[in-house]
Amino acid sequence: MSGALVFAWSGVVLFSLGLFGFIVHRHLLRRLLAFNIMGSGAFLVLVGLAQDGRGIDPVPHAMVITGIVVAVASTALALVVFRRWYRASGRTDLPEDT
Amino acid sequence: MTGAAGTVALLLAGGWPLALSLLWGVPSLRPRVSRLAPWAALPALLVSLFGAPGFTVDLSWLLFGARLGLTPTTQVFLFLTALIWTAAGIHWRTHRRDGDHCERFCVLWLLTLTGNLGLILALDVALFYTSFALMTFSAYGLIVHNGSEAARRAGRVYLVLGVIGESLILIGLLLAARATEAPLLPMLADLPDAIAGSEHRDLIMASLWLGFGVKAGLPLLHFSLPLAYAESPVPVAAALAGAMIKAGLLGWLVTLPLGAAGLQGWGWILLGTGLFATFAGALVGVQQSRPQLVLAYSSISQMGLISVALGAWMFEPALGPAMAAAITVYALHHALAKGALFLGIGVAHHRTRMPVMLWIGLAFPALALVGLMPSGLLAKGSLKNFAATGASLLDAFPQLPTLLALAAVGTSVLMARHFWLLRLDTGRDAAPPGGWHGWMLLTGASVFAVFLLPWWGVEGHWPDTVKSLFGIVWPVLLGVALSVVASRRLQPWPIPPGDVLVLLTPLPGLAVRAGRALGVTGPAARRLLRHWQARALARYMRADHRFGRFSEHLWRRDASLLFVLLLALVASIGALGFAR
Amino acid sequence: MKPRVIFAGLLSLAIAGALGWAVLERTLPAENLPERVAQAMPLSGVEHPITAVLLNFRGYDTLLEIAVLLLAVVVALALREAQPDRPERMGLENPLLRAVMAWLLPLILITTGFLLWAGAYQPGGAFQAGSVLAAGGLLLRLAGVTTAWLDNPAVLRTGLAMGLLTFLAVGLLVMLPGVPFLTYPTEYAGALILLIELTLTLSIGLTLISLFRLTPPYADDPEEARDQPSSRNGGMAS
Amino acid sequence: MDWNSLILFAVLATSLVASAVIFLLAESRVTLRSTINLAAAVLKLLLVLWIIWGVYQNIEYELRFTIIDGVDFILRADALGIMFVGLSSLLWLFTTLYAIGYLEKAPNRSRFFGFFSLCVASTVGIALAGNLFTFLLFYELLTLSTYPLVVHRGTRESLRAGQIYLYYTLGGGALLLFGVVALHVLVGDTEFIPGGSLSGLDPTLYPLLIGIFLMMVIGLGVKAALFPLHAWLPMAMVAPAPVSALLHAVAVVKAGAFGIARVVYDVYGIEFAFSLGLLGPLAVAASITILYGSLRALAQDDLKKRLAFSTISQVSYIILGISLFGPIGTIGGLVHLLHQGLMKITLFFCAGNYAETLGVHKVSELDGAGQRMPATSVAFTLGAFGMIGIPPMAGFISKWYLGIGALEAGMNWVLGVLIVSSLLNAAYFLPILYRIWFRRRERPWCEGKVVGRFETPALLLIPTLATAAFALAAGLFAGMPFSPLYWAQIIVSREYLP
Amino acid sequence: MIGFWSVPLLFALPLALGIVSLLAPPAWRARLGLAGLLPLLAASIAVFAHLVLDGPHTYALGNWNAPLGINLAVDGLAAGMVLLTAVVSSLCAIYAWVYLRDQPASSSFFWPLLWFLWAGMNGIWLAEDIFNLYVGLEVMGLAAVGLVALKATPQALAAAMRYLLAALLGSLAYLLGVALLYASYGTLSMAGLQEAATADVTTQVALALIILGLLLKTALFPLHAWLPPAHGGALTPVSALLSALVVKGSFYILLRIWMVLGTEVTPFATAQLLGILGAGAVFYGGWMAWRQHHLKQLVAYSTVAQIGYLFLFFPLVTGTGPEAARLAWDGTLMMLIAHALAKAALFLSAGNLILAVGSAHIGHLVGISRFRPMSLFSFGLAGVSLMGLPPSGGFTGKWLLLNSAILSGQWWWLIVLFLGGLLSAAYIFKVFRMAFREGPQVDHSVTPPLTLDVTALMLAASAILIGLTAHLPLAWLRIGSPFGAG
Repeated sequence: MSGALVFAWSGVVLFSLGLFGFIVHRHLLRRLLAFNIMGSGAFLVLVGLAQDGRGIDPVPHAMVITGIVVAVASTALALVVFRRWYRASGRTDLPEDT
Repeated sequence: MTGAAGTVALLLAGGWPLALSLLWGVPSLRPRVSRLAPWAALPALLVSLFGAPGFTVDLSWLLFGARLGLTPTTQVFLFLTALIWTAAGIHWRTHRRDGDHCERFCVLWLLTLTGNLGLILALDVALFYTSFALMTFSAYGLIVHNGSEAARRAGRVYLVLGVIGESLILIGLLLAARATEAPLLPMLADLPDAIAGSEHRDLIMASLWLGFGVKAGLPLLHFSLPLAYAESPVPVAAALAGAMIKAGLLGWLVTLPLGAAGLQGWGWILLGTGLFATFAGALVGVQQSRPQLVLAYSSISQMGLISVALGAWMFEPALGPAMAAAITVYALHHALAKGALFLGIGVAHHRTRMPVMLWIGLAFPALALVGLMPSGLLAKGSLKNFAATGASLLDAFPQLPTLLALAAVGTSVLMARHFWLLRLDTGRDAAPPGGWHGWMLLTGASVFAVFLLPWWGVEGHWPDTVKSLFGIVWPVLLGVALSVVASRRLQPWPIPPGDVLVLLTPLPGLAVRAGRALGVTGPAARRLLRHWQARALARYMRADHRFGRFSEHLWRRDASLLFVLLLALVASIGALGFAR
Repeated sequence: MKPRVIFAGLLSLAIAGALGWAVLERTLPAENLPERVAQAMPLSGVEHPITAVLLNFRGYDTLLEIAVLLLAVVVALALREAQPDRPERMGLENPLLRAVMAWLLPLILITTGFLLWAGAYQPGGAFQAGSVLAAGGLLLRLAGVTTAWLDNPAVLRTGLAMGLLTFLAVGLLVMLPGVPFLTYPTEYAGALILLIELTLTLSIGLTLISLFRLTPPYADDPEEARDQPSSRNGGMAS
Repeated sequence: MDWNSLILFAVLATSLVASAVIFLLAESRVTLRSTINLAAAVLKLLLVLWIIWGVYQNIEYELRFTIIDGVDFILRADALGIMFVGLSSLLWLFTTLYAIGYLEKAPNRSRFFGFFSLCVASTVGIALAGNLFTFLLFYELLTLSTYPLVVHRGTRESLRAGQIYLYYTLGGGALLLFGVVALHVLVGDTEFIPGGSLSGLDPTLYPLLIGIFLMMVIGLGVKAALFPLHAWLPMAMVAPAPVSALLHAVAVVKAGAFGIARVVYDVYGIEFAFSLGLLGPLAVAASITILYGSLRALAQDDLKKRLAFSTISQVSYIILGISLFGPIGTIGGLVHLLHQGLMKITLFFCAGNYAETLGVHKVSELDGAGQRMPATSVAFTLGAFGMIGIPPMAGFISKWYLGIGALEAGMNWVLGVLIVSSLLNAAYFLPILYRIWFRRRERPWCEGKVVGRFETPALLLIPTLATAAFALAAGLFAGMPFSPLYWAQIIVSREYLP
Repeated sequence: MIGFWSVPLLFALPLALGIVSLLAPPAWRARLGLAGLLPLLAASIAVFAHLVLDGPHTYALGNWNAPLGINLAVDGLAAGMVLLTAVVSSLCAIYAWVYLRDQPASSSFFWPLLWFLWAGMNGIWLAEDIFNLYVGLEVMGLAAVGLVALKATPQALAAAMRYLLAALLGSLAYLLGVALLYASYGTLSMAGLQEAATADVTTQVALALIILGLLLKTALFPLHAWLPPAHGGALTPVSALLSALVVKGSFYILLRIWMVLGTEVTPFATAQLLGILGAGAVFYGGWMAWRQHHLKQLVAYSTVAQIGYLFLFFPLVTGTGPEAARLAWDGTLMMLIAHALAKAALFLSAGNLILAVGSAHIGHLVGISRFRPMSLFSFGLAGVSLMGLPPSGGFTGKWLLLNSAILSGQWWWLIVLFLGGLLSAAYIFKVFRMAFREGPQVDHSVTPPLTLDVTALMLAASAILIGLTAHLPLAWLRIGSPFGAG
């Protein structure tokens, strides 16, 4: 294990943790947070694996930025929908999930 | 008779009644058609008198390709058929009553006639069979014309036997046709040789013998005859007993390989059944209580005699020419005489101003039948002719002449019984006197028609010795004597018409008897019968319903079986595919 | 509850294991993309490789990414129109915040500008700048400063759309000489990218602000909301 | 694309276009709809006659285009196909006439006639199909277009019948599909060629070929109502009389039988099929069906049900003929395809007439119907006699050829089957005739419909009499050129002497 | 040449239209939408014609070639999907134009969302870069979520939320796979990946993640739970779009990536597993569809089932002979196209029926065949294709798949195709049974505008026609495919 991959490793751990949370939790806000943790994990893997000692690779960085924007947009959209759902139904989780 | 005129004549002979029956379909023409209907057989009569054997008409468009024509034998049959139908038609016209279902009767009459004539004129198998079937099924309508319960029963029996007979004939014809050169266009003339050479010879002969036997009153297949003759209108009975019974005989004549070698076994069978029919017919006939029934059993008995002749022919092919002539002569003689007797019953029912003339007229055909008139003489003479040529037959069966003589005793007794019963019936009907024309025509013909035979080239054998004449006369005398004694001393057994039928269906028969014994009247017994029949039918229907439910459930529920089938198939195919 | 936790744990562990294995077994690529980037840098019009990748080499990705962002606002707009909110009651009556805002706002704007400009040479760029801008906007909102112009739909939407629109327009316009989409002419590349970044910054900022504003206010109690017959769609549901 | 292919297309299009136009017509446009229907039927009949004349002179008619690589859509008029087309278009005309009269003032007529025409179009397509793929195409189309006809009444019972009809036909269709695909994989596009195209295959494939044959015959046997795949047929009797007539006489059951003929003659080749030992079991299956159908018919009191079981029995005559190895048996089977159609449609028309005019559905209620409706009853009698096989009706011709063919093929037991079946046929038809003609009705008739000059509306009577006349003529004039028998002989001469 | 120019228009035009329609007042959005259809259709046709005439080509965006830049690949499959999208979306748009008149004003946001969706889909069809596919997937996914949520009822919101969560999870799994692939091969271009691909663990894990993510987005059984509420609960034209096209987006990516990596990298068992999942989808989806009482839910479950057919592609193409693989390719694409057309038609006609009777309950359709034959007819035509009965695209696809299955000796898929066909018949005819039952004698139903019926009918008819003329589209689709231009 090379030390350069530490980001990648933490990314793996974050992703798995996020996945665990995403499945276990029912509260939509928590699930969104878990999703964001997963996303961070994925981004870390993306960037971390690029550190292969051949110098900085700008492409993963650009990809991560794009990914972050997409994640932000998705999260925002999810929040909007969640709040609307909460307002309409008074629930914080999805009906069939209990 | 050649060319166009001959073609037209032959076509008219069979086609004229058919055309009339089609014209009947036009409502406005119906009265005219029913006026013409009695004369529908006239063209055929003329053809039979003036036509020449050997001339044929090919109708390639009809069925598989039909062929019409005459042979010496069929010419005689055509004559007797046409004559009887004409006479019966005349009789019917003069005795018709208002309120009859005249219209249906008329068209069925014409169709039956078409069939009867067609089967005689046909030279090919298809048209022969077609005509035969047409006759069989149309005649059903004539038999049940009265609409009474008894008539319907008679019709039912007739129809069931008819259908079975048709099927048997079809089997025989199919197998025989297969053996001919051209199985799709077989000619009747080819059949005997083909049958003799076929691997299924015995099967074919059995089917044809039994199949035509239904019409020809073969013992054990005969029971439709008495029922039908007794219940159908008089002219129909005359046609049935005179003409249609001969259609069965004609069927035997044209299909069976009579002259082929190696048919001794069949000869014995025919001889045996013929003799059995002769005596059984006479014995059962004298017990009957209605003239029609007596005549019917007489017919069975007489057909038994013809059957004996056929058997003799088969037994010894050398007898061929003599027997052929004998059978033809006997057929003509018996048909005309029987027709006359039946019409006579119709005439006798009516009041008349000339009872003496009536009785003299009535006596003619009866005397002819027992052999005391020229026609009877010729017929008996021809029949007993085998003594001259058929030595081997007599060697094998020396009692045959005696038995034939005894048969004549039976005939005499039957005739006596007939007159006895007829005497009781005479003038019972209050109806005004009907026409005698038809009856007189047949009566005359029954005596003198045999003289026409040389015209067709059929040479009968006159009894030429005193011994043979005596051989004809003594049974008659004995019969008359027996009758006189019997009428004083004996009570007839109540053998119901359709004797064997009752035995064949013992339960209903027993029920009727038991009912009678307990004083239950006929209708009540019949009701009981019908109840049982209905129960049986209902049970069958219930069983069918259950089975249907079961099977449909099995096959239908989500078509699950289909799927199973499919899966098995697909799996097997897959397995096969992999196996290779 | 229990089985799900076990399932989730097992799944997470499995994924973690598989990922770990994959990371361990990773072989170095034969393709050396950074080198290609470095070689193409002179033609990109900017000097920072990430910006070059983002806005030039892989500008198409960015274009779509902006579309995603805009999409989120569109949905939010649509939902608000279908489920109208009551007038906003947001804003803290906090004088301190207001006072600090007066100081902070210029700083935020300057930071925004710097991030935008820096993007060409060092880490930074439109999204970063836009985020900071949005943060400023949010603070203003929290301070209760009314931003009436943001409620004007036409203005708001134009602002939202401007970035993407400019991006698209530039991408299409450069095609005129007969080159593919988004092929900046080398000499104008820097300027065009800056133009795009500028508009993008504004749009991103606005987008984030509007997304914040378009969620139903916290005070909207679900019970009340369901009682009030505001939702026209409610009647349609069957 | 020359005239000869266009005319094939036109034959198909006459009913397709009619169907499309009728679908679009409003319910109330009765006259226009009837006119279109009849015009299309007449036009189609004329075109078919034209083609028949052409086929007689050995002119090639073919329409072909590619669907996917290696699979063509082929329409081709050969002697066998055009015979079936001729039957369908002739009976379409009569059935249309009949249906117009039958459904007078009934609801949903646009739908009915639309699907009716579609059904005929698919039948024609089946007949003209030049390869298995095209056949399959129209075969399934037939299933779809007949379903709405079966459930036309919309009652619970008819819907159930429709459902069962679907279970069977779709299942069968899927089996057929598998067989066709498997064959396609083995030998490529399987065009219908006289004498078949499979005999040259490697003997190791024979077990596979047998399996495929089995699948296809089961698939086709569903429509041909081969025992034990027949259960849908009696149930489908809930449909209106013209539908039953069409289903039974022309479209559905015949499509199955025709398909089996195609598979045996033009895909496998009769000699090859014989050498694979496939024909014997087929004959046995057909015989079982013949007897089973007759036995079941015996117990039915519902007139149409009795006729339905009779159909099950009679259609297997065709299959029996096909499975007899030898030209004469083949003629018997093929000619029965036409004959049974003519006779059975007559019987169903009559049943419809009784039901419509007198409200009589059961055999036991038919007493004396002959007096009230003589013309219909005459037609019924002719049809029934034909079914029994009494000469000179058409049925006799078939039976005669089947019998001789069976003997020729060395299957003498078939003769027994034929005879027993005839007896059974007589046993369930003659009592009906007896009731119609020789019994009297005690109560007055409760007449269902206002009738005109005749015993029943002219539109119901004329087609009935016409088909009855055809059934009679087909037997009586079997020896004439262009009679069914003549045409079957042409087919066989081309099939056996390629 | 026009085709070449048209390529960027395929995504630029809908994006621009989306923005413009966002800016336009609600009343104008529909009109603008209709006006925009024409150039977009023209561009799609131009691209397709260009492909047919000149063969496959790549389009280097920004003139930067892969792996540095992003390439767009125009081959038969991509162009075909573009055209299919254009046709289906146009008809759905025309339908929506009429349909949305009676909906609340907020539903005019349908238009910008539609354009974004269209742009996202076209982006996916054309993409040759796996990261670009991720972004495209997000555009399409979020637009789709927005469309589902458009109704703003609690049910719709819940469905949208569920859909969104599934989509996000799927995207992340996909992204992680992309990250691993990039780390191993240093390129994002599919062509580059195909050259370099080796069967090592990293690649396999990456592929597994990508497959998992895409399965979730494609709603393959047993990951399908989000689909029925989302598709069944949305506005009718939205349901049609989602079922016809959107689920195909992720399947398309899977197909592409499988052709790039799958056949070499994955073990035989994976392909079989995908096939088995597909079979499960066919059975489960069909069964559930048959049990539904809500018309649109029935159609939605039918989508679950039909997706299963598409997944038979993988076992049939992996480790089989070239001929079987080619047949499987043709068959799957035929299925895909036929399903797109037929399902859109089915949803639209179901919408018409619901409009007519005013209820989505199947039991309320009693007797409708008498009064609304047109709507029912479209439903039936589309159903024919779904059941795989001839003559229809569904049948042709089934035929090809059957051929392929037999040729490759994998006869067990026959059973899937067989039972699947019967199950679809069961649920289609369930509707028909109701419709044919005799109901009220008086017409109480509403007459839907003619446009609605006509668009549904056009889609259904094209689903039928495509089956009859299948060799042309298939030949075109094969241009530039791994199986050679046949």
